[in-house]
Amino acid sequence: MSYAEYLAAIGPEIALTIAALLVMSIDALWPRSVRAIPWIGIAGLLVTLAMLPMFRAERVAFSGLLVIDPLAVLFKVIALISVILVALLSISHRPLRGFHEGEYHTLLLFFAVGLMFLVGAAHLLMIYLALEMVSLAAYLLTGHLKLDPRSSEAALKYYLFGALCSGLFLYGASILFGLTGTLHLDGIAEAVRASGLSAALLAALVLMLIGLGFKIAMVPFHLWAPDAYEGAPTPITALLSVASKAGGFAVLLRVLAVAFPLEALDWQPMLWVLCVVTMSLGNVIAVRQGNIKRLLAYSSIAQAGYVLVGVVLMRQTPAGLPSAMIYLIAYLFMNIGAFAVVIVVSNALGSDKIEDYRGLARRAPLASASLAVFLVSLTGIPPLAGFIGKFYLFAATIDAHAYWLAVIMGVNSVVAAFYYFRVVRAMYLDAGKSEEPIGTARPLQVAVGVTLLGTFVIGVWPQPFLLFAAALPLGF
Amino acid sequence: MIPLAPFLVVSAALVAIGVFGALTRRSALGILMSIELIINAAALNLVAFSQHIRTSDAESTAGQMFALFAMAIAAAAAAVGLSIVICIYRNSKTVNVDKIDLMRW
Amino acid sequence: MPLLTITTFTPLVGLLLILLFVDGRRVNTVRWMGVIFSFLPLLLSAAIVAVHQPSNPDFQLVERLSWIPALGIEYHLGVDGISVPMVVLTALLSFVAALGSWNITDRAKEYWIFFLLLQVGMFGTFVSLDLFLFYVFWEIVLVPMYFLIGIWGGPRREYSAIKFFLFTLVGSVAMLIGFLAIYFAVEPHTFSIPVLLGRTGSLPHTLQSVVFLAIFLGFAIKVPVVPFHTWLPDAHVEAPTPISVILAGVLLKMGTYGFFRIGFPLLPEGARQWSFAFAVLGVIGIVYTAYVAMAQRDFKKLVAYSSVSHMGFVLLGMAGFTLVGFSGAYFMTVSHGVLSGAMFLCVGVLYDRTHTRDLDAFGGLMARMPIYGGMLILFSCGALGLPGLSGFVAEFLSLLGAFGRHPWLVGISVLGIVITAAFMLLMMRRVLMGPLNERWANLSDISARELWSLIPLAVATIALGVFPPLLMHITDPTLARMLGIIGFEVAP
Amino acid sequence: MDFLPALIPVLPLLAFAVIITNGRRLGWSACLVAVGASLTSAVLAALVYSRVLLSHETLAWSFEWVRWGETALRMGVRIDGLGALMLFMVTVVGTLIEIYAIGYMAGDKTFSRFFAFVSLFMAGMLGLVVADNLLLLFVSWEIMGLCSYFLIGFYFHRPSAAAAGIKAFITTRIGDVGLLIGMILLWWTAGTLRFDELLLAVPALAGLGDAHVDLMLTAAALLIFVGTIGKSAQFPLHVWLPDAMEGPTPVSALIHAATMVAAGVFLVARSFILFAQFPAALTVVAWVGGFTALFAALIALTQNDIKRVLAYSTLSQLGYMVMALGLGAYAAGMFHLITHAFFKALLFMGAGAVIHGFHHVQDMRRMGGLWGKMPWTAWTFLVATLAISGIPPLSGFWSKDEILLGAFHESPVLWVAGTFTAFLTAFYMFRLFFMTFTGRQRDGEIHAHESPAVMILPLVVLAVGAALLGIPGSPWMGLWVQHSLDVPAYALAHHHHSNLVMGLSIAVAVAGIALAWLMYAPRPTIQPARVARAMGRLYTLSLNKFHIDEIYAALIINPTRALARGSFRFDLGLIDGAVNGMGWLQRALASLKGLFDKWVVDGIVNLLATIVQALSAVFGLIQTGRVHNYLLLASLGALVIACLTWWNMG
Repeated sequence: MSYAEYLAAIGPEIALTIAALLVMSIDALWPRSVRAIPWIGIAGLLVTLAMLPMFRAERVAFSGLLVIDPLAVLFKVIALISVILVALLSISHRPLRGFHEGEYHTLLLFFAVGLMFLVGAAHLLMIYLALEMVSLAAYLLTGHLKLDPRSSEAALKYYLFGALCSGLFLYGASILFGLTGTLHLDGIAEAVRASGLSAALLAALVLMLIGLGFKIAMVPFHLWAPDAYEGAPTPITALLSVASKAGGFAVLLRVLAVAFPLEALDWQPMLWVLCVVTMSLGNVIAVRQGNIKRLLAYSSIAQAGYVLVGVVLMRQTPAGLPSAMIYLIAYLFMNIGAFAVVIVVSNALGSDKIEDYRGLARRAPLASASLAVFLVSLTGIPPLAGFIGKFYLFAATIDAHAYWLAVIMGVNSVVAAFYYFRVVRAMYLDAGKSEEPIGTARPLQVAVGVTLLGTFVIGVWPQPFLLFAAALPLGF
Repeated sequence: MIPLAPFLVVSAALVAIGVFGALTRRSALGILMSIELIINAAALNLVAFSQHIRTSDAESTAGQMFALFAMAIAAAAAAVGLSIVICIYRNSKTVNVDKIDLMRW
Repeated sequence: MPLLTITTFTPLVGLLLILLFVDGRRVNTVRWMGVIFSFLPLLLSAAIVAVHQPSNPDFQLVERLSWIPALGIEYHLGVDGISVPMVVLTALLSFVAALGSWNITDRAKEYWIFFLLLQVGMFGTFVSLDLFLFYVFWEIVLVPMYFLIGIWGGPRREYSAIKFFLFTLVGSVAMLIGFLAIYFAVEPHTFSIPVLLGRTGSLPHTLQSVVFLAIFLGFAIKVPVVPFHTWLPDAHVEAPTPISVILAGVLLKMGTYGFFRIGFPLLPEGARQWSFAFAVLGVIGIVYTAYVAMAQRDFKKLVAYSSVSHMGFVLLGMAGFTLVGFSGAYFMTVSHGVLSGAMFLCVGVLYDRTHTRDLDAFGGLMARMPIYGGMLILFSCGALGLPGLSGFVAEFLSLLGAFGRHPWLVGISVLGIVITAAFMLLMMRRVLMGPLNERWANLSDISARELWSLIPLAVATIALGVFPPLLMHITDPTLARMLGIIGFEVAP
Repeated sequence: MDFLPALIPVLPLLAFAVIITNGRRLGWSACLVAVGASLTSAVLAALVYSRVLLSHETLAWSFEWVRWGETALRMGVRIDGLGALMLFMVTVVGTLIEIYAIGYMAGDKTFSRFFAFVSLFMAGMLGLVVADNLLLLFVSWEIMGLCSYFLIGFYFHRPSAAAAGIKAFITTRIGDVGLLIGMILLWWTAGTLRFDELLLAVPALAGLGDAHVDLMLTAAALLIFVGTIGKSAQFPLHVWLPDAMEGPTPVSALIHAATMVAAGVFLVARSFILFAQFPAALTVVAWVGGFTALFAALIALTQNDIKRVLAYSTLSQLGYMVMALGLGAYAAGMFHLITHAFFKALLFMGAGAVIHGFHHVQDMRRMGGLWGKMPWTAWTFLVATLAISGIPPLSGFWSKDEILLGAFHESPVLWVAGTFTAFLTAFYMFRLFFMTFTGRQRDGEIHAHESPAVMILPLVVLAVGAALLGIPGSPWMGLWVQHSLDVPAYALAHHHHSNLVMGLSIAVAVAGIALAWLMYAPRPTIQPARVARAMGRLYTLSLNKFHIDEIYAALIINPTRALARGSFRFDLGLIDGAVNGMGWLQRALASLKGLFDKWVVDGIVNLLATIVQALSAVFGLIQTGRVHNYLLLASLGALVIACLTWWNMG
């Protein structure tokens, strides 16, 4: 593998690593220039994002360890955009200001690098490696606010749960290696097709599913999410709910679509059950949440359930995979936007209780309007991004004649409307205690602006995004 | 050459102990140790398989390589885990996992 | 000249202007812009009527632009016999409601933004010819309505706002599933209604009846049909007057328009199989809600229940599968829009002066407010189906059309007419007749502004009542063609 | 010039529009507009019916109202013999009553509104008469119903008037709804609603001999008759007419004596082709008419309010007309309708003059000896009373005799009932006459005075009419009126004259008058009080109108209100739900640690919301905050998944 090929394969990753190291060294050498660090990080991310189109050519790198294909590129784009937005959010998040920002942004960049490797990994070792890299960075970021007991408690729970799951994932991978004799996903697929169904194979799949289920916070491996999301600093909550979840989905898709062919082991009924349970449990529990971050945590669990619908129907309808992709893209903008406004409010009021959101419409018209737009889009009302995602998912279910799934999804979206509108009601319909307006920091305005723009554009003109998502050949 | 079965049995036992330990130990450090056990069990498994099963020559050493990586990552994970436990101790003066339930419902 | 796009999006232009350039505190400018941008669509709808030739039944003023080729979705607008009157009704009632919301001053800017957004959704629904576009506009109406009821409503406004929202959401989810089922059932997958018109008739009957059921749920909640009607009284009682005029006058019509545009033409066999259930629900709607209306203490709830009862006639008329029946059902849609809109305005006029809606609190107002009394009597007579006004023509034609297929149900539904007459007269007596309640000794009669918002509606009711071909010559060619597709019952 | 008849109803309509829009400006002169309009239409009508009656031709003019594909609805006017006669009666009586009303209503501050509604009523009635199809007839029918509602409830500040108005409108509405269904049934079976087309279609359909079609047509006929029962206040829907006396007297004279109540009879006459084909329908009509006549006469015996007596007498006379039609004596029925309109209008206006002079007291027991004080009223009243009692040569005798003749040949039972009713009619009319005009004035301090000339003039004209109108229909002029009705071939041939019937009816009338003289003359030989005690229960029964109102209240009105309240509670309870309704569910679920928040819980609709809340609370509990539970649940979950998939795979 000549250096040219290295560069061709992981050019963007390398650039981002350099940026990360740069940020780390600046923080170490010029402590005074701490204000500039975040912007350098963002610049690095933007450069990497810009490089991505040049590195789109399909190829297998490092003898099968990494693969560059439309799925990987799409997820890299999602990962980078979400990390950029999170970095923007972190700049003006008050508790984070002046609290080891250097380490924070370095970890963030390494998190992004790990994610880029994760989505491209086609080899069990690479998957485990990238999974760990991402998780470790995430644990540290969640516990970043050392002095706040909630943040460290969140980190602990997240760590313990995550470590156990990745341990089991490793054990599953080892069994799989034992069964198939290879670590390459496609190699595994042939071996599995040849050997057919066996208890060990099922055990391996379930164990690996634990690891991946943890990543995308799928029920029953979601228990860490509400506490972690509530405890972690809000930008990191956004990061966990979007970026790491997207990474988890990328790996899940690759493992299920490549390594476990349906004819050998029909994982669809199992995933069907998990998807329905995730969706329903997430929505139902969210109904009575008093804290907006916990509410958004459960809502993001439910959204994972919706994306799973696309994954479940992946094999039965050509619309399956693209619908999952478009939903993830829409979800990215809606969710991070919502968290951005949560930061604006917590910066001003210092609380995440929904009661404190009362009368927000009069105090911060722009912020509350955009939160309302994000929540309405999460409910799936046109002409916003959420609707396009949900519509395409419904199309997939109907095309795959999974009518029951459509009905369940319908009921779920109605229950979801119930709690999304409790927040909207608090903001618009209830009277607030005080009237003095709330300002928003410049980077936050940018973040909210970008996400708002994303939500409207995908909603009104989804064509480019659909083409982008539909470019994924099923078999990849 | 020791046949494959004993290795698998030992590895399965180790995993069982690890999971049991994780579920019952009250102290966070105890859980950390049991998770280490699970990872090592998996590494053992990998090494055993890499020795006994027929693999293409390209991947003959894949198992050992994976085991090595697993150990490295286990170390990293342990470091991160310990730092988080220290934070918890500094904030809430306890590592007893059942007492750390500030956030619930 | 894309007339339809301009009509649909004029309110959006107004909305953006208000949003960006007008400061919330200058209530007067906001109000004036709101009224002006509600008046423009009225002129445009007049232009549409002028351009539209009633004789040729197929779609006119068609605008077609590919929007999401990946899913075969187009931005496809067009009008025909049954959408032109709806556009005119929407424009008229929006303008009247705009006049009616003149004295809403707190958070006026937000009010007008939501009000104009509502209009965009309503116009869009009546002119779109693509199922996806129809669904998008259908849902756009939901959110502004939630805020309009929620923020400016009565005491229990939050509850009725979220109830309205969830009810309609359940309906629209079912409808979405129905649309997608149609989309995938037809071979070259398409959402465009003109293409589907010819083709879906031949789909297997079982599929048609199941899909019709899903779509029926969506529209039935909006119409509303009896078991799904409980959101209406709450929404009406709590909504501010101009909004309940729009709610009763236009939003209910979106449900019935859905049946005319999508329900019956696209799924003829499905509709035929469910026709008896349809008629039974209609009759229950007429008789049951008439009885409930009779027991009402609250003036607005009485009018709300009476409008559910009138919508029962639409169902009955359509279930007859005759041209007379369809023509009568459509006539009722328009006539009810005018009448219920006017009735709610009357309730509003009284509420603005007395701040109570309890019928027993009034009495002998005829002496103090003769002009208002006259107007209320005129509209109540229209509502109870007095010949010479539009209500009678609609009821008579609907019953006539439905008689062929469901004679006994028509017989029972007639009981509803008697009960409607009873509670309307009791209402009139409680409000206008009897000794003058001294609390209202110094009530002022109806103001010029309120009167001028009622007069167009009065003229419309009388004109439609005396000379129904005014509306029928527009709708009947289209209904005849639609029934040609469905294969209609032998009309006498 | 054949669209002339169409103008007749339009003129009063225009008058209505003019008066209602600028009532204040017109003030008193509103009556001139109204009377002017009705006079011009009377003249127009005269032109029309003179041409029709003399040259036996039928004027018709129609335009296309609504068209669907090939079926079209044509609207227009058609004047035949029947129409001409009705036109004559309505215009003459209507105009006279309007003139009378100028005097009667003078000084009332809502003067213009009264004339507005009277003009609208005239438009409705004339529209009914000239209509060439059932639909236009139904439209005018309902407009008249509305005017009767407004005019009965004219003194709206009186709660009793408002209640009477509603009672009238709803009872007639029940009838109208029957007519509506009849029309629809007719449209679906005969395919048309136009009278000329019905004349051809119905016999053809009846000729087919198809049992189903016959059943349908008989049902249509009976349903149309239900409309007549409602409007012409036949039993059982007669309850509203006596209460309609709450309205001002000119209203009672015009609407509840002469024209509107006769509209029901006119409707049966107009669609007589339908009834004649089916004897079953005819017998029903006859018996309902006969029974109402007798029933109303019995009640009239004991009433003490002067207008109530006249109201029941109208009921009875209408019963006569309906019976006549039912017996096939089509011409006799219509002739009686015309004559009755004249003398009943006169009776009401006479009573009005009495009430007007007696300062709005209507109780006969306080009157007496008004002959001296109100000579003109008394004389005209006497002529009308003689006419209604059937004393020759006045008009009442000839028309009633024709009916009894028909009854004599068709069904003896009805003939006996008819004759007995004639006796009762004579008795209670003269009881009224003697109590009001002869003897001493029982209530001393009210000093009555004669009515102004503008009220007396109409009385005199009508008195002349009541006296002489009988002649054209009598054998002396060869039954000119009956023949001019171009009696349709299918109606029964005119019976040859029978002296027995005529003699008996005169004898009965004289006996009635004698009995009344004995009981109520200035020096009564038979004390009415003793007779009342002797009759005992019968007397009290008749006095409170056989308790029909109470029966209806118990059987129909209260249950409807209860049903309304019940369905509202049902609507709230089951579908929408009041809080208490959900009490037991709340207690059951409340045990799960404080589940419900401030949402109003109601009904099935919100039961779902409650369940979601409950589930949310339950599942929320699994988030205990302790890592151990999480890890435990996670591994249990993994185990469950593995087993399930294995079981599913296996």
